Amino acid sequence: MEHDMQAFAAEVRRFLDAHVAKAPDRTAFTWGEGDDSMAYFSSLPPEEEREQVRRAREWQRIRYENGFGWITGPPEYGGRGLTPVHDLLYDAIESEYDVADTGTLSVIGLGMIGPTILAHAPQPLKDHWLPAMYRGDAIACQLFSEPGAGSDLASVTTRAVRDGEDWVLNGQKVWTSVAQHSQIGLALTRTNPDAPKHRGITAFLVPMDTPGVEVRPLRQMTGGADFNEVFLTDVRIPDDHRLGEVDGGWTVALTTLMNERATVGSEGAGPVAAALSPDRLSALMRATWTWDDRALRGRLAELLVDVLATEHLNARALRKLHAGVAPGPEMSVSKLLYGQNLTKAAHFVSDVLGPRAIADTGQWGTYAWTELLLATPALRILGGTEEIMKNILAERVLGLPKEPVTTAAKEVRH
Amino acid sequence: MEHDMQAFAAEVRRFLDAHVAKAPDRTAFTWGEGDDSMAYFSSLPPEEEREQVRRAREWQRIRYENGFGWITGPPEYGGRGLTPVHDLLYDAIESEYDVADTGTLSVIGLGMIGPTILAHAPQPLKDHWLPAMYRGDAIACQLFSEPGAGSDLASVTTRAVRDGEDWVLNGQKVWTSVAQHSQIGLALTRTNPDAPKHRGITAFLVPMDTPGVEVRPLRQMTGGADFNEVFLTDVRIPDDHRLGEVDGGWTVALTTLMNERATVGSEGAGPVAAALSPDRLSALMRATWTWDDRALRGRLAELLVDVLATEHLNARALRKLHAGVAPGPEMSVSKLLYGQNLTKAAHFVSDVLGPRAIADTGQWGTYAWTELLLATPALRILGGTEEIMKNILAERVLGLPKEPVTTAAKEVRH
Amino acid sequence: MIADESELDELRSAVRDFLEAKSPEEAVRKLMESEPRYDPAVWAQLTEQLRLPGLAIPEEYGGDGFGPVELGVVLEEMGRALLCAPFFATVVLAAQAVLASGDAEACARLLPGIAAGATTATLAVAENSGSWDPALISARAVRDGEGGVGGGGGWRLTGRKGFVIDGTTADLVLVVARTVGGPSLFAVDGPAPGLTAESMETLDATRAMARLTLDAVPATLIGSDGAGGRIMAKVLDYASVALAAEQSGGSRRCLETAAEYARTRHQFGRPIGSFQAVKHKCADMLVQVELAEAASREAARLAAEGSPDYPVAAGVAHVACSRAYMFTAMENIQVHGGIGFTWEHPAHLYFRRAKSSQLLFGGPAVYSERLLDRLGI
Amino acid sequence: MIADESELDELRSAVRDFLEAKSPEEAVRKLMESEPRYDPAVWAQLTEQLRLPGLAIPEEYGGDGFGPVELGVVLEEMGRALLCAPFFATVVLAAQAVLASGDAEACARLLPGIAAGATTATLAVAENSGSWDPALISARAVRDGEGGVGGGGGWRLTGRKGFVIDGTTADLVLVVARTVGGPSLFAVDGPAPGLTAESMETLDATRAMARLTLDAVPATLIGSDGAGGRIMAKVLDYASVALAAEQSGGSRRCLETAAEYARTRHQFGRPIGSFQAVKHKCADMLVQVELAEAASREAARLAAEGSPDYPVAAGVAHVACSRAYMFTAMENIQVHGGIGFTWEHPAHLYFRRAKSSQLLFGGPAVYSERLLDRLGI
Repeated sequence: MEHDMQAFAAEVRRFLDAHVAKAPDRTAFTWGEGDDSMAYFSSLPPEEEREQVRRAREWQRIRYENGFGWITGPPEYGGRGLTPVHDLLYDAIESEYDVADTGTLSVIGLGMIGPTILAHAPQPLKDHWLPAMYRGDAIACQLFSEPGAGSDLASVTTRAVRDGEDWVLNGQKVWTSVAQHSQIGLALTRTNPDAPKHRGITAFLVPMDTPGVEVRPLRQMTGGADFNEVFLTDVRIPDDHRLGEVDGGWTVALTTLMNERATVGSEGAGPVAAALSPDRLSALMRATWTWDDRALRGRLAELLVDVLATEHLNARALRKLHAGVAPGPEMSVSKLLYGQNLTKAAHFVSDVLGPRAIADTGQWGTYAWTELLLATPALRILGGTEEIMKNILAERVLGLPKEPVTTAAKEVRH
Repeated sequence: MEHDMQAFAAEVRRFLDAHVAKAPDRTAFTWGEGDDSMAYFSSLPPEEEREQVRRAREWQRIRYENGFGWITGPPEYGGRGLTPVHDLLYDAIESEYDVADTGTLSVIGLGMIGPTILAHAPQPLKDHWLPAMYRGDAIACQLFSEPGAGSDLASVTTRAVRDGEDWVLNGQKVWTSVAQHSQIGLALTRTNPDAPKHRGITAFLVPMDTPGVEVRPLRQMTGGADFNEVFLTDVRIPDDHRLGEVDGGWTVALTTLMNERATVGSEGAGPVAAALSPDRLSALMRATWTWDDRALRGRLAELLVDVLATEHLNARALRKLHAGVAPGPEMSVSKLLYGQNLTKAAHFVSDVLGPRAIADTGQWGTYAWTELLLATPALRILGGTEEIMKNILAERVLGLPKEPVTTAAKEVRH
Repeated sequence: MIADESELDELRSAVRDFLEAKSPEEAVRKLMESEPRYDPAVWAQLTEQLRLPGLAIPEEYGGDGFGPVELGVVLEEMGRALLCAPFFATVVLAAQAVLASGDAEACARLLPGIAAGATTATLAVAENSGSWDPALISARAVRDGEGGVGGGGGWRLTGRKGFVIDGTTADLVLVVARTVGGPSLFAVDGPAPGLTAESMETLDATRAMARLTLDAVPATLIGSDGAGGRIMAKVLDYASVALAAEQSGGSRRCLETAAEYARTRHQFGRPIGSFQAVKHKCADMLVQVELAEAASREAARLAAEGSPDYPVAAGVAHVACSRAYMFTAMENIQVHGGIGFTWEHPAHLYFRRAKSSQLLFGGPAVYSERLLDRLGI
Repeated sequence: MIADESELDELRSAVRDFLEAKSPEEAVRKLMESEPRYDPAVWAQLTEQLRLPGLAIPEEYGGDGFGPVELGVVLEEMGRALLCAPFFATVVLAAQAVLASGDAEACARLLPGIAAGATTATLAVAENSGSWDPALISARAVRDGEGGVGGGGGWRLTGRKGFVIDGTTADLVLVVARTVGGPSLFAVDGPAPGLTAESMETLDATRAMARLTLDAVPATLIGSDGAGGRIMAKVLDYASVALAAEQSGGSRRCLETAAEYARTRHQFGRPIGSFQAVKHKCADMLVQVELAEAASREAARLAAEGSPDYPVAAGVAHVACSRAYMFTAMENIQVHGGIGFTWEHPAHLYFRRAKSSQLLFGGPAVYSERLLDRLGI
């Protein structure tokens, strides 16, 4: 097994070496030089965002043509037929290279919607959409959350009503990332309001250009708009766009949710890696004349222990991947720590900056940190709140019992 | 109202001035002089403990003879017939004086068991025990907790079986403080194992010299034994020692529990007040040559903010008492903070001490702190765990809903 | 004179009613993006209807002669409502600096206008780093006529100031600048020649800040030459207590908002407040808020009584309220989940205010040592 | 040479089986109150059956030539079991000090006895304050014959040492004392004339500590004169990693104990682990334990590989494991409630060990700066 993985890793490296350069060291920098942006959310101007999506599609096509477009997918749809461990290993190796950011395509569409289509869609939808998605032509989004259904997704109230061979959808979805770039969306709808709540849901694949689909940007507290609300008004979807059984959509949703996953070493990447770099943080302390403040130094040490120990956790998970072993709880722990470490870093830095964090003096690398600070609350909520993640860790890893089903809740569950 | 309270306060001060001296400033000290004990639990040698109980009884008798033995009690049992606010105000004023520590009598017996006897006992028991208790002659303990019934008291399994005019008790009680000094104990027993758990409990007043009552000291992690286990083996109690109805003991227990209360300003008193004194803590830092360590100084400041802000909370509650207003959530908050502040202080000090906290070098005022450190886990558990206290704060003060009754739990509740 | 509890309750409810009518969320959001960053009509009503600018100014200078306790009640309410107004800068920073100078002539000249709501004012202390350390003040004051500039008995100020609250709109700017005698306090007219003020971009748009450039600006000395350090220390204690009241009001609002949401938002067939994770989070918030409120109100009382414990209490209130506000503002968002970090939800306005208040006078990196200093440790 | 995962698993399970049989809780409690604080029979078996004393000693000195990774596995298990034995003092502190000296002659003379389990040893560094700062060492070494004491080519040591682990029972005591060349390492026989050792009362009775008084004790120089500071730094990094493994094992045991209790203890008709307050507490413990274990194992691996990242990783492991162990030991008691703070329950033994390990090499007051120093910050 370990031998197979080594061969696969070597093949990945050959492919990457042939097409792209190694990534520059993102933590290396010179104080005062270059862009001092610390944005967690991108919020690019529209034309730059379109260009970014174009480059993402292009790189995905190159992956696809070289057999890395869908590592775990079946060969009949252009997949490679390998294991999730291969997939994670590919990601880990690719993160060492300077490739286009394909998050727009991959996080939701290729990672979660693709496997759901494969498992539950009628054959014609699979034949059409799966190669299109993994070749980089089509982008997919997830029309799950609603204002009244956040952590508790099974409470969706968007209605779908049968009308001949079609269904008519009405409702509002929220927190839909990449909707503005998507060709298709996977929607959970309520088809039987009288059934227990998990049993009255049906899933549909919604072409985003269907009349009645309206995507509106949703502005978050940073000021940018990285998510959308999607309003569905008399949206007519043919029954052959249904995934799974009528009223059987919860099973479909579980497939999607089970494909949500952290990638190993996510802290190392992204524009905020600098926020956790010892060099960057100590340079900031020198620039603000707080370098010899032992109280701040003590807090810096505490923060760096979290950051470096998390890196060690990721390094060990990666070593397991190379040996062909699926990581254990390290990845869930790492995901939880990612948000916590960035939050601690943002508040530590604001204490280092003092007033310079509350009004822009123009000094390089100071007020720019507020972009990160304002993003930190989202890190504890997006992709599963801290509370939900702790439930999962305690229940799945430690085997602690679930909360008992309450009499009120029981009535509406299966 | 405020005027009445001022008159009462003046009367209290006249009484105290006539009998005892003002308390010395417990935070004043000279480094290296006197006893450096930091014990939260007393763990006195038996003869000293007996002497302490004797002095407590004596002071209670003086209070009683001067009309302060039972401030909220009815006059026919020697009470004063005033409000709980008067009672709290008395305590607060008395804490400024150097009086015998009457905790052995008052915390459980006078504070909780007395009001329960008053509310639920047959007349002859009231006539006999209430004056005896408030005069300082009789000490009472609470036979509630069991190994299997801690936070969830309604799960008691100590059996009481009817036998003619008597009941025969068998079972084990635990965490019984002052049992070794008590003349009576209030026991919760299971009399109907088939009823829902809150409805099969009966309460009895158990003379502690009844054959079959065995008190065994329970050693806690500090090494001392400040609690007891009480084993009940074929203990025969006449039915006229029953409180409340047969199977109606839960109501009796609620009376007892509702009389549990924090006293205002509890942090200011006791042998551990020094642990939270700015002077004492800064002297320790000087003695360990850590006085100029800004990292430790920063943590000292954080700790002192908690300590001093808690004092302000207590001062405001006390001012309300003087105005005849019952304090709001301040007292529950203060109780929670008491344990948290001492815990923080113990760990802060151990960081100041470093290795001196793990082995006794003989240096005054250093290793002695481990006595406090080892007591801190108990502070988060005794008298209601931190978790239970937070439930109470959130539900009673903020009006958050209780956890829904689960189907499993519902079966055994009323 | 300290108002009794029922008078304080009346004051609180009058101010709350006023702010609910005049500073609802929509008004705050509108002003956040306007210049000036406040509504002069509301400022006028605040004076006419409630006499708030003069509340804590001595009667001899045209005020109503109340003190920090009553002012604290007003600031708690303003903090709750995130009122956009030059109140803190004018009434707390500027008026207190003038009073702290002990300069009766300056008091008589400057305070009546403030008390009457006719003058808005501010205090310019910090420079590049935002520090309130007197040693770091480099703006210079020279006597008129010295160094060949101007003539007469006045002074000329030259230098830069930053983080000046409401600095682009104030009618009167009090400036700490260095003379040969050391840091000293000066009064400058808002539109004085040589003074330019530009807005700074701020984390918290409800509190406007400016960068001032002074180029031989004519100024009047307030108090004695070289007394600036002592005045700054007094103003800092007073302003810490006043800010603590604002923070305490804001943090209680965050707690109330979170608890209300926890009581009413249902997920998984239950109100989310019935889940212990949410319930205990709210209990933790309550503990922080109760501590903060006690620390803030007690510090105000000790200030009013002229107690020797007041400087320590001011430090305690500053730390306890900074911490409580930041904590409750963060956890309020967390209790709300996704909706809590949208632009449309008010939670982020409190988050921004909490962080900016925490750091306004230097933040944790300096306030711990300042407290220990007051404790003599 | 680093053993592969399956070999490490085998080693772990052999050590765990051995300790479950030989160091159950009853045995630990009995030894805690005995002198010596360990069972020589178990020590002999540990050598004969598992060859543990020689595990990480080079083959040329009679050991099996494994390194910190394998030693870490053993120490994790010893930490779990709270084994009372002179293993840490002998194999980690003393043997590593000798190896770090680079003195081949001393290695050849002293290590085979340790590897064979025949010699127990310890290292005496700290004095009154417990500090490992070389500048604070005041014990003196003079050449035999110097100052009129004795004769020949040896040395005489005079001074006091404290916090010496297993100091009353060690056959061999390595002592850092000051010569004119600076702190230097010396070997002293346990029963040497002029050496007295008395037990110190300790918070954690499973780790015996002694106070040593040296009065012109004959000693042999190990390594070069004045090399003590460098040796101490190397030993401290190594010992931090070794201690981290013990702490990581202990903290995982606390987590497992708490989770087991949370699964099985019922209150209010439910397992207490179904309450979110308990559930999230256990999740928080899990996060800390996973971080600690990763930090400890990764540091051992980097040490074995001779990586330049090893000193930083040693510091990270020391802090992460100290924190995780203290946290899990506290929260384990809290999850257990009342029973958790009785003498009879083992939870307090872990609490005591956690605190004593956290402070053994100085504690938070020094380890943060030590880590930043290793990071070059």
